Amino acid sequence: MLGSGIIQGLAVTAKNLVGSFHDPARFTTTQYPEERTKLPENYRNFPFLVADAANDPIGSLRCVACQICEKECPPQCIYIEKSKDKKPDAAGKQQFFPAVFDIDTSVCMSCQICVEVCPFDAIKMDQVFEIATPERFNALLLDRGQLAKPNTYYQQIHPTEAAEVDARLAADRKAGEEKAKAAAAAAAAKAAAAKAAPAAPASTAPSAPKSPAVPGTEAPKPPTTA
Amino acid sequence: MIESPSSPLAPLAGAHVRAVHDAFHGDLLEVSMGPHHPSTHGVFRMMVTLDGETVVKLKPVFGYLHRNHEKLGENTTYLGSMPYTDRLDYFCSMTNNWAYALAVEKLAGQAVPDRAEYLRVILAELTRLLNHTCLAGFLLQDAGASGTPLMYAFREREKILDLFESLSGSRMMCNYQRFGGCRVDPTPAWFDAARRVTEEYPRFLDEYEALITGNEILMARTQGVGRLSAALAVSAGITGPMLRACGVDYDLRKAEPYGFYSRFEFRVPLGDHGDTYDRYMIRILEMRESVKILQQALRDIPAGPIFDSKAKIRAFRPKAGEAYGRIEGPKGEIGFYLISDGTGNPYRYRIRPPSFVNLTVLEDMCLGHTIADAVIILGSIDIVLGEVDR
Amino acid sequence: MTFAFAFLAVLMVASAGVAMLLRNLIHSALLLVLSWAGVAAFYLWAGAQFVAFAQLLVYVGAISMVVLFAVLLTRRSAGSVADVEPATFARAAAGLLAAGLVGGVLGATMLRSHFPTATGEAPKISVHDIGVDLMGPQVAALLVVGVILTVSLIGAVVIAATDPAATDKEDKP
Amino acid sequence: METPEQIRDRLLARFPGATVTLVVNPGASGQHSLLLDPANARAIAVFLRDDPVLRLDYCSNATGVDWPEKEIVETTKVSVPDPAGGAPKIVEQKTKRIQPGYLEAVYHLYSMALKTGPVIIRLRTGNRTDQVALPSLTPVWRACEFQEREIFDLYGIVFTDHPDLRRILMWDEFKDHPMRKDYVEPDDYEWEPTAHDEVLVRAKAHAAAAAPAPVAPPPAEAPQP
Amino acid sequence: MTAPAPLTDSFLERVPLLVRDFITGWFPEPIRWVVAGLLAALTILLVFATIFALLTLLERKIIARVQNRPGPNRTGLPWLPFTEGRVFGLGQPLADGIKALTKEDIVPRDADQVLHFLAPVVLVAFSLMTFAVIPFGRNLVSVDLDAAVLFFFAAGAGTELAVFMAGWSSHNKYSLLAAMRALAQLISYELPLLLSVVPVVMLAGKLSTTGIVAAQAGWKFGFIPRWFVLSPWGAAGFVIFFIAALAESNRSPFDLPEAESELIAGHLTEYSGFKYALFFMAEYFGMMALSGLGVTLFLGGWQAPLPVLEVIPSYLWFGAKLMLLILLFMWIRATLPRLRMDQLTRLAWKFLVPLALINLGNAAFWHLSAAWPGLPLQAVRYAIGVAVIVIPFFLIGRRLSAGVAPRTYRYAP
Repeated sequence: MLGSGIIQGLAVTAKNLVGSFHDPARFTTTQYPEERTKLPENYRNFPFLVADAANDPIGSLRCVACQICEKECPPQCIYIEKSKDKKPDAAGKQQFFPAVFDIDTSVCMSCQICVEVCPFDAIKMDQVFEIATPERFNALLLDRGQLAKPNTYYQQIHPTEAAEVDARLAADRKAGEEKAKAAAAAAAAKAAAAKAAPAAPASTAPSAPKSPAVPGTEAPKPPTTA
Repeated sequence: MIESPSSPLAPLAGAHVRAVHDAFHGDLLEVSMGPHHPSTHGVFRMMVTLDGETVVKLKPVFGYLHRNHEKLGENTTYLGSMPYTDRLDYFCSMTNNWAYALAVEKLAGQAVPDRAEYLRVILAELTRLLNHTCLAGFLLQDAGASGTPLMYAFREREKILDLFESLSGSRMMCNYQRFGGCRVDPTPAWFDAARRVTEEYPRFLDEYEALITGNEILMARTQGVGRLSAALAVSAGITGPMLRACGVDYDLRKAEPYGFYSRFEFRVPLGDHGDTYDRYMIRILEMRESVKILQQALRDIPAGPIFDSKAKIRAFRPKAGEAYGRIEGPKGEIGFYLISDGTGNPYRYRIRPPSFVNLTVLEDMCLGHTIADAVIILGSIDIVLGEVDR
Repeated sequence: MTFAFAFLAVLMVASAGVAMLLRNLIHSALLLVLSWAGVAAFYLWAGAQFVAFAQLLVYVGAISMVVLFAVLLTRRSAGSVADVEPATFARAAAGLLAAGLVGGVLGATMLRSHFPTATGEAPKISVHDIGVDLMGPQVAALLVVGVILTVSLIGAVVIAATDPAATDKEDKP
Repeated sequence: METPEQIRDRLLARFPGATVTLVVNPGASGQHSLLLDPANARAIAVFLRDDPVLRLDYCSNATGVDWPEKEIVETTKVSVPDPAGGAPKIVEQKTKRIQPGYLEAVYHLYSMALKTGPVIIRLRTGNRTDQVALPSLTPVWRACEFQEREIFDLYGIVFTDHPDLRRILMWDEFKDHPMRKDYVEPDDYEWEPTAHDEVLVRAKAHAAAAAPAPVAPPPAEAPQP
Repeated sequence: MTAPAPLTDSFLERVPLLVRDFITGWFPEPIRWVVAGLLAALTILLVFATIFALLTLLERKIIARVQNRPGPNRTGLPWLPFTEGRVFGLGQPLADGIKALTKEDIVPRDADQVLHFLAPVVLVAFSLMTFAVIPFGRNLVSVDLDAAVLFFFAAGAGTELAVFMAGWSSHNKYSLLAAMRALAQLISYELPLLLSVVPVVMLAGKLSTTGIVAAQAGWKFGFIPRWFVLSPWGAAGFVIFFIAALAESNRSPFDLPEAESELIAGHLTEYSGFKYALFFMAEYFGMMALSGLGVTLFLGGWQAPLPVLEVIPSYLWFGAKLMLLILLFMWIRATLPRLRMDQLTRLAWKFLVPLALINLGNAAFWHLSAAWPGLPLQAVRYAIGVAVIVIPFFLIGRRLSAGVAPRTYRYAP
């Protein structure tokens, strides 16, 4: 009869009114500053540079200024200036490092493509969202110092992902050392052979131990599992 | 059987338009609704000419949100455009990603593993659920309910967005699909959460329909309002729920099965009147079908890789050629037309947005109705300006 | 009590007079409504509650709306100031003449008839008595008024609801 | 569903005057298209829509594509007889050829009645400057109305007897066509904190153009209107 | 007045009279009745202004709770101890009031200054006058007029005038259009409102509200109160009265004039600052006055539902029933969408007015058949009463909602 639909609708709103007092499913508001919802582990906001040593973040940056992320970044908000000299990285190999590494967070849209294309796991996504600043230009331009954060912080915000990355880096480093040991052993054996046959022409110096396998830009990085 | 209409642009002035309208009478009221009007779903403007209350002429004006997305696509790499597709129809970022990935895979002949195909179907159907729920909420908001159905819609939408956030990292800007699969493999905990949401959804839909579908005031406001004939709909390229509300049986998931849709058993609801009430009801029934698809997909998703071994993330250069890929998005058929010249950037990157084409018949539907109806008819088309203006 | 009487009399006459002189048609219509409210207050002062509230309901509620709608619908120009013709000498003379004649007739009748001197307190009549009286001796007048009102209402509805197509025909040049 | 070749042959048979050529799509998608000549494009379109076999009643997508002048260097192998009577030598001759540019409108047609796949037709303009008119297909498929207005707006193809050919995305007073390859952006430069590459070049130009103010830190400079 | 039973004459019942006599005692004899009148006016203004403030908060809280969110709870009264400033949103009305006072009051340049200022004043004045005749308690009626109900509607008629003045004086095309729509709505719902009150006056035999409440005194079989709403014509009359009251105070399904999806804020577009708050307050006063009248006419005014409950003072009963009706207003606002203009007037003229006329006949039958002896005959009388109103309800209802029905849908083969 006329009006039964309206009465049915009123019943639904009444059920919700009463439900919102006792049924948690019908009361969805969290009072933000006091109560906070737990962020899911995959949550991503602005990127940050991973540094191996906590005490000297800028010195121990993993980034080798290869500028792949600068080229791939869709809104072009990363600006890198490669340093002239080199410094030893975690595996002891001489690598460049970024003299200037700026990210303009007013342009960055947190799409994490830089993380995906970085072959050195040097840049990861952060979980900060309370970063409002009064000043419109310079405060949003984060330089190397503000971006560098230690690996321990990375393990804290993305635990499983960090564990995977660390395991892979450790495995690479071990493989690198074994290759270096094997190369050193081979060099030693060759040197011994050269000594055994002094007349033989000096064999060409063994090629420098191949640097730890820099995963070619071609090989796809296995996708990170959540 | 769809007979071809005579020239579709037969003079629009029907009986409802008073015969004599010349400067002498001068009683026509020119109203500009938008772009700051509270009920135009974004920066959209309608130049409406009123004869008293009835709409006599209605010219949509848009382009306020135009940022030339397609030129951007030509200046960035294939991968670089993927996060921009989230910003097209910002309600359904997963289906936008899938449409773009499908087109590029068709362009490069790239294979996709089974698990990734299942994941894509699950995420697309979840997007369809949240889009149709929000549509019903906005339709009631235009009809004047003080936001109650909209709040229920957003309560349910939050549950689905939590799933997207825990999977892809961001609620609305997921940037999740890649050419040849997906980016992140969900954990078993994620699948349990997804199953819980899918089980609870029919209960929410029943309560939602009890509040809205039988409501006499809504039926009076929407039945017989904004009627669209099947012939005009097909000729005007209308797609999605709006087309099926006119009784035309054309759903890409059935008409041209892409992905793994042929493996799932679901039905396509059709309306008979093609008015605003049918467009609302078709979306409600489609949600129930989406829940069925989700249950089947979540039940038998296989293990295995989610990213094709030969696929490349960076330095992706498809051979020269062109391809047009399209999928059944929640708002209609969203298509991507790509021309590649062998370099890393696409030579031509074109999006066929559903709401942009569906707006073609806005004037035909609003003629003869009052201005209050024009607001509801616009709401029933379900437009999002990010996609209309590109 | 005389102060209240004087105040009401001045209120009624002044508002009606100013209503005539104003150029803004809407202002004069609203001042007319004020004078009707004055009449209602006058009834209250005289102790006739039922008539006062009926006057307030009918005049201030309904007839003021009719007057305002009439003012709005008849004028083409959107301006609120009515295009009143300038007051020429001939018009003023004609106006005064008419006022003089009407005043003379009224004055004569009032002087000749004699009113019984007010006997102190006005009779205490309850609404019930009015009802009984209306339904008793006055029922014929009540029914006639009822019929007239219904006929006029139906006539208005018929005129308003004629098929718009019909009016189109006359519009076509 | 007929292959593009069969459709072309039927069209040629049916419309003797028309030139319908097959444009092969080298990509993996295998979606070849038919190039129609603008003169009787509309007649062919009406036939495609009303033909009982094809019934292409739904025009899904109408796109504009800009092909600017291209310098094609063809290397042809020519055998040059050796003046000394020896064996003729194969010599590669490079001939430079300027292929004239043109604007193109691509239509993807589907059949909702028969649920059959895309038939793609292409219309090309004379050149990119004055002969930019093409017959509008809106009277055949109403779906092209907004999309052809967008092609006119962003590419500059003038569609003859389109019901309402106005700019749809850009504002009406806008002069140029932004999607053309040779479009030059207006110099509405705004100060950007991490200017690099071409933005850096524009930043330096503007810094130089601005009065040589005392070397104040750049952000103080008001962004140009 | 019959000899008051001991319960109904308890100290709490007589408190208002004692207070009044105590205060008027300070003044010399001749101006004592003026002070009594002023005292009544002052208390009504104070009481209903605070109720208005609390109602705005209550409405926002209820609509929020219906939508599963907490509603305003941030504004607080910092100087309150150990609540660290947040008192469940009770600070909200205070904050709104201060905001309304401090907001700039913009008047359009070529608006009609006099009328623009006068409109809210007239509106609030007339809607406050309607409170004069509502009996809040046994001894709590400010003016016991003989033609009280007529006075109520006479005062209510002023609101139309104010709406027109607001719409016209804003010199804005859309506010004039919206004012015309608001007037059409107010006028077309005045008729069902009056027609639903006529049966009550007919059966109570008098126009004075205290008389009507007295007519609903007493209990049948000891526990069924003789309220008019419990009789068939009374229930129908109450429903029609409530729907018309919704329309008169521009509330939910009929809030067309301020429909934000059409003409933005209707005739209030050009008002801001305190004048806008006045319009807002007048709408709430109108709602409270109509609910008060509804309680007086149909729900037995300040009568207690059971004899044993008479110990609770009568004005508390009136307050409870008033709050019940106001909650019903808010509940409907939280749920229902809005009617279109032509549907709204069609509902009034083609549905409510005929039903109200039929209800008039129904009440006449009820009155004449009051003397039927014996219980079965009374049951037959009740059944006839119900049938006389329900059958036309279905007939007219079906014709009104002819083209509108829930639909079934087919699926693609």
